[in-house]
Amino acid sequence: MSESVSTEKSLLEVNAVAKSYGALQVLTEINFAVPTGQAVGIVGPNGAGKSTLLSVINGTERATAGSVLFDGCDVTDLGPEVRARAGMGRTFQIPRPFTHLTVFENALSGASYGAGLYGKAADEQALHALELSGMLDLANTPAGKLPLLARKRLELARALATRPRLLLLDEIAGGLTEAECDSLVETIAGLHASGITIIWIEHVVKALLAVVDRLVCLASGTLIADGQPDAVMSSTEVRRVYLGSGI
Amino acid sequence: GSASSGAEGDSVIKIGYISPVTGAYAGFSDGDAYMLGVVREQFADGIDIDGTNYSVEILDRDSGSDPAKAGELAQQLITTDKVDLLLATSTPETVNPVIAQCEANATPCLTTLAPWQAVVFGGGFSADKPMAWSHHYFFGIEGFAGVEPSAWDQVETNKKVGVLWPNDADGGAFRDPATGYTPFAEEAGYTIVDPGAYENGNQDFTAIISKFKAEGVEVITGVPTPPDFVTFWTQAAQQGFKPKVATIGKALFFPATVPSIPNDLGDGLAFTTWWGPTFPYESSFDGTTPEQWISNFEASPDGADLTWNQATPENESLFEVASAALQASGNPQDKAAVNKAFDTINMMTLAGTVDFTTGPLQGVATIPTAVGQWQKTSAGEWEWVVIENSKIPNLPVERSIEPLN
Amino acid sequence: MTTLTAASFRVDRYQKRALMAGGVSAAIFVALAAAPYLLDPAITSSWIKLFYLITLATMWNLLAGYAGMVSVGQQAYIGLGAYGVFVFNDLGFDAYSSALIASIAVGAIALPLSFVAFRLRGGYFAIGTWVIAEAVRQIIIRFDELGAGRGRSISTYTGDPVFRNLFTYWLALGILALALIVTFYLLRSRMGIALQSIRDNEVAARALGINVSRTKRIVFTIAAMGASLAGSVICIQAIGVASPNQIFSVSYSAFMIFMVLIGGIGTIEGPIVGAVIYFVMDFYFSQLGLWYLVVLGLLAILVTLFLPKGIWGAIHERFNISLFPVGHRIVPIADHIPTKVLSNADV
Amino acid sequence: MSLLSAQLVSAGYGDSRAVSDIVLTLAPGELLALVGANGAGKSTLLRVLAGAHKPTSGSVWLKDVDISPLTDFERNRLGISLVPEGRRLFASLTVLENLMVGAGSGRVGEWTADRVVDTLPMLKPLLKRNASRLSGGQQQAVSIGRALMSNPEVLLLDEVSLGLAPIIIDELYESLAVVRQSGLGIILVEQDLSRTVAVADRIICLLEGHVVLQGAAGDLSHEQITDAYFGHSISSFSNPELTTEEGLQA
Amino acid sequence: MIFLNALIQGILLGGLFAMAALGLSIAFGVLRVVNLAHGEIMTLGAYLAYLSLSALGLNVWMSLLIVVPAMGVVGYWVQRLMLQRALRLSELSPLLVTFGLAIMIPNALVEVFSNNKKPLPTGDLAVQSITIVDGITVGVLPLLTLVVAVVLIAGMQLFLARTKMGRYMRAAADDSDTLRLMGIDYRKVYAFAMAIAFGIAALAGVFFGIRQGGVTPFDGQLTVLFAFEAVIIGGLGSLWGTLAGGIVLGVAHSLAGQISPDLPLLVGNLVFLAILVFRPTGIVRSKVAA
Ligand SMILES: Nc1ncnc2c1ncn2[C@@H]1O[C@H](COP(=O)(O)OP(=O)(O)OP(=O)(O)O)[C@@H](O)[C@H]1O
Ligand SMILES: Nc1ncnc2c1ncn2[C@@H]1O[C@H](COP(=O)(O)OP(=O)(O)OP(=O)(O)O)[C@@H](O)[C@H]1O
Ligand SMILES: [Mg+2]
Ligand SMILES: [Mg+2]
Repeated sequence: MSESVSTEKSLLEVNAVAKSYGALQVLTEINFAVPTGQAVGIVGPNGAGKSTLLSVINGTERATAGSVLFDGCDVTDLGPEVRARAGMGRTFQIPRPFTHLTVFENALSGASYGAGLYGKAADEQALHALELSGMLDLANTPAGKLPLLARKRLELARALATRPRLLLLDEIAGGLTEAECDSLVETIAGLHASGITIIWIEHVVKALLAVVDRLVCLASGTLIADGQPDAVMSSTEVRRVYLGSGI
Repeated sequence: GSASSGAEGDSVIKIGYISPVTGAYAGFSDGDAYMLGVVREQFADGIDIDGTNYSVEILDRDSGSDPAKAGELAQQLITTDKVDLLLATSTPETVNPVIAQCEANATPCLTTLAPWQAVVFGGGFSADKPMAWSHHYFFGIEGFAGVEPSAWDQVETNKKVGVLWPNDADGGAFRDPATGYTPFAEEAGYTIVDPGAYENGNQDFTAIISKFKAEGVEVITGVPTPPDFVTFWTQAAQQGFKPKVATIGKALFFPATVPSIPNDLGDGLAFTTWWGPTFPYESSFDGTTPEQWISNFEASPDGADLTWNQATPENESLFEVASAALQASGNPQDKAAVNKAFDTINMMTLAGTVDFTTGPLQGVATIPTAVGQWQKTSAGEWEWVVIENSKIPNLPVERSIEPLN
Repeated sequence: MTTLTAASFRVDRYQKRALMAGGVSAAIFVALAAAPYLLDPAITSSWIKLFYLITLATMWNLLAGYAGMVSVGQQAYIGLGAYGVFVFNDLGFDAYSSALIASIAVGAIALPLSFVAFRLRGGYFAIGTWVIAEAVRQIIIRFDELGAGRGRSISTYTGDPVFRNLFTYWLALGILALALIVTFYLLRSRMGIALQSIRDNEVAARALGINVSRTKRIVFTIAAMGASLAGSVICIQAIGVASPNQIFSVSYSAFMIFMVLIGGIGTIEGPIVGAVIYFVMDFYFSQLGLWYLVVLGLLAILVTLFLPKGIWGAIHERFNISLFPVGHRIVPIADHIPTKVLSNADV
Repeated sequence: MSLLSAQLVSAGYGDSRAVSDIVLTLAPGELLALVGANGAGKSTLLRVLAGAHKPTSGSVWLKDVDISPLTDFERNRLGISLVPEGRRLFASLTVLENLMVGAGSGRVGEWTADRVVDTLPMLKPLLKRNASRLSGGQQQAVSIGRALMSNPEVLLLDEVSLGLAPIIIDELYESLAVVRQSGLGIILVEQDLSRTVAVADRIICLLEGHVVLQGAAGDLSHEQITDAYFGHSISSFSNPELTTEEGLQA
Repeated sequence: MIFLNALIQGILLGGLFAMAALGLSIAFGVLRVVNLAHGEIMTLGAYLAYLSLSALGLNVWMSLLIVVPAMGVVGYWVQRLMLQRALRLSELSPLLVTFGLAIMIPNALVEVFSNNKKPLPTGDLAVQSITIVDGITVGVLPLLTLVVAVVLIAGMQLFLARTKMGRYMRAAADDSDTLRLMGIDYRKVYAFAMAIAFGIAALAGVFFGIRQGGVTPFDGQLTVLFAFEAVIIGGLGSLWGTLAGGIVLGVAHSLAGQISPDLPLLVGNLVFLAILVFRPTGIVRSKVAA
């Protein structure tokens, strides 16, 4: 599978990206490219810089050095809203719902702006996103009343509503029961099959492995492994810093 | 509203009275409860005009020291309550908006207790464009500038005068090169040192003090607000600035300011005054003299916790003048006639003579002023004495001014 | 549990109710516009204050309740609107057109000021806007033509008091109508969703493609223009500004906060209710002097603590009515889907 | 003697019920796992036990004392500590300060900041860092450490491994096993069934706020539990009295 | 020399601003309550001092022993009875509650004490000064104000950073519900913090009153904006920042006055805005809070 993918052009290119907060270096010289249509999983110890990398990709955080190319364009200096409209959808590890809006309106926000739709088309896109993430039954609930996991699902719904070409997921499977996790995996696999490029950070490795074509391991701000999921999983370094003996 | 005015409307005169009972300028009106009691008693039997007895209804309103509210109230009194005459008092903030509404709604209006320049020029009027429906009496800049230099003359100085003129209605009027204070002072041989307009609420007068020191200023005058003056005067003492004479308007109108200045620094401050116990005035209502007024006031329950001030009798005089004009009009419900009647007023009141026949401008009358000086008695009481009377010759002068030490 | 599909639902925007609200409002406005002919103009002219109070409350609510910008500096634009009347009046426009032109000028001033204000968030923003208002006042009083610290009056205005009051009345009413229409339309448009998203979480809003600063800037400018128009009305009604301190007074902001919170923040109806309450209280009780103010303060505290959603919020919660619906509701199309599937279906 | 018990506890939000008539007991040193689908009421139940959410009926007992009238902070001082869903760190405090605040109950015991850092070594380089500047997993670790700092007798852990790297989860469970030996009772909400079955003494399964299945971990099969998640086999466990009796004897 | 003098007077003025801002900084920076009634609390403190002067015959300094604790108690109960509830409702609620207080207090004061200034005499202290060199004299009272402000700020900073109670206060502002789960009744913590804020505000009010020779009911409205500016220039949550902010503001006023007397307030405001444009988090990055 990866052979067929590698011939395609890269949708996302991260070149020599570094990020630091004051003296604290969080990312050092990250280089990686994601071809269109690929599903990449990111694993790594806590605090490795995974979420930060996602933020740098979608523009929520500015890189201190390096550049980010999306669909061949340099987006390093563009804000997250521009990147969202260009086709990057993102979920936040710690959910950030619009608490006074209903679940539907949360999704509508993404559909109207990220996907740039108006009127009926926006409504339909938002409903579609709710269906995909299994939230239709909560559509009229104010997001502030949702419990934690429903908020995480709402993150997914909103990101999907922007009709992304590149979907950036940050720990969306944690806390799900097995059955729920299976259906989530099915959903993501479906999105992947429909051609959406996916970058997925997840500690529930099992879920990740069911979808991704490629696995990346980040530790202390650098890529320590990148490649076929099986290969990465069996790398001793990855086992040592991340997986432990358990799996 | 409309039903009641129809029934007995003919024999009732409605007078609106707007003053700042609350808010920043409430001090001007704190004796009004007593004053209105006295006035209502005077009007209890109504007034006879051309053989008809009219009962008098006084609608007193509180502007809250807020110009917007004052304007609103004036409009309400005119359009809803349909008053025959509006009175307003105390600072341009209350007076000007009331005049504006009266002018716009063609209703006669009588006002006092605001420098007349601030009222006339500040309200957009002039000699060419006089007030059509309003009459105002009070002293203006000449009330200060006409008497202060003769008080300064009583002390040997280098004739350099530092001024505290803030950027507000009063300060602006004082600073005006043509109609302001400077021409008077210069005529009397004094040089004005104006550091420039400062903002009310200024916390640091260092620059102004340095300028006064650098210029060798020996006389201070101005119209600062009470807190600003205390700040200035305290800082001046801290920074070693000691003028020989200080005549301060506005801030010292109120009897509470001087005793509050730290370390008895208020001792010897002088100020322009228009009323006090020894002033040779009497009420046209019943002949009450200032001295009687004060003792009545202090004995009444309404004046119990208060110290008398110069504003209350001034406010009272509005009703004396109004009553005289209504009588002179022949028909108190004919607004034009009432308005015209004011032009003929020349009378003695509790607050002195009001003379609209010889004012500086149409509709403006000035009242004379004197200069008083604060002193702390050996008993530790604060009191003030008259030290200059050139404009009110009948006023007894207690002594000449004592320089600040 | 049957799986739900998007196709079985449609989005209800309460079109019928919105249309009805529009119709009824239009009728009310026509009635109000005709009122001076039917009633004593003296009575109707006292409503001018009510109109500008509703305008102010509505605009502040748009700013704070929907866009999350809690400003205590709207008096900057009230004052500029009032002074704008002088400027354009002096240039030869009549007072009423000056009000409209001034609002455009104020919009042009508010836009660059937003760049300063938007550096700040939350409590910082509130204080920052207050300081901006102070600075604006301090700059205005440096102009002698504008009366410096003294204030000034309108040089040319309609001489006849009846007509002047009528024109001012219609101007105030027109501005009120405009403010309500703009707010209602804005909130029903897609920008309404954007605004509320920004209010609830800016970072997430940006990640969803919303141009946060542009959206906020638009609302900030509209609110400034609304305040400016209200300020012009205040100035025209008083035939001038008696004191710059008053027209730039922070108490305007205080009363806007009071009206909006008493009525119910984040609803269109709330500020109207709040403004009416404040107007009535002011009309009947302001002559009670200080006790009235003490009670006003107490009322503000009590309503905040015991009726936190305001009066309209409480009515809405209890009777579930909303006169100006701006929300979305998902309703099943096919009748075989049990309505119980959708919780809170009738929010 | 049971360490903690709940008697017919019901609770909800507004008009809606989240948990109904829950009966449960926790013995000293026991690890009780609470499982159920999203929205089953697990978090609500833990919050009721900790006193952070007011039940509509029922009572909660610590040893022989009815602690129902006590508030959350009073219960914490008696030794009940909750690691809340969603971490809830004090954002403007450093990691070390967060831990120190965790000791606010004033209970002394073996848990000190040093011991917590030994147990969760990833915290070591972070002690001086502001909690707002932590990654998700780091926050979770601090949240656990903070709860331990109060030297609890009952530890309530809500989705404790959420966001933690596998290696950390392993270490965490190892240390939980150690803590239990001192008689600490733990109620754990955990979605990873195989891990739950491996570590728990007993499992309680919630469905829409009701207990639908409970028993010793070893006695319950994977299928039984997953079925119970969705209510397929409610019938066989529908007698709460019976299961409660079993529970009490266990 | 004139410049140097202006600078020194500005720094002294800054001490006064900082003292006025300290209570606000605690309420605003630590507890996240935008206390619109801060100025009125100061005024109330000054009136209490006046009362102890006139009723008990104390001198101003002794009166502080009554005023500060008494206002502390007021703060404690205002927090427990009103702000506590408001804080749980929404971000705006405390703002409105304090706004209500800001309206009620001065008007009630007028009813009780009238508009007349009530004196707070300190003998000749208010006018004593030290001449450092010719042209530079330093008022004793401003100097004392600055010193007291610095001591208070240092003390509060240490208290917040080093003591258990200080930590709880900061934690309560972040997440009061969770603090309860740590066995701490945040309501008491919060109320205690507000008690400190009120006590210090009252102290500042007395100093302001002394400086102006007394107190009138609406004095607080003038000072509250300076206090807010000092807090924000300094940076939220940093008390040293508040001192720095006060001094920056004081120096801005003083130097602007050298150019023209109508500039101080305007320049102060512009400096405030400029600092926020270039450094929106304030000039001092807080060590205590983020
Ligand atoms: N605003 C910030 N200031 C300073 N340091 C930060 C900030 N945000 C994150 N960090 C630090 O950056 C590092 C990387 O954080 P990041 O959130 O990217 O980790 P992560 O790989 O997503 O971890 P996890 O799996 O726990 O979510 C962590 O050490 C964290 O403490
Ligand atoms: N703050 C709230 N307001 C209203 N309803 C709520 C709130 N929190 C939870 N609920 C509802 O209470 C029920 C139980 O929620 P709870 O969080 O206890 O479930 P849970 O089992 O912990 O689920 P999860 O696995 O999602 O954490 C759910 O139906 C949820 O929708
Ligand atoms: Mg992360
Ligand atoms: Mg939960």
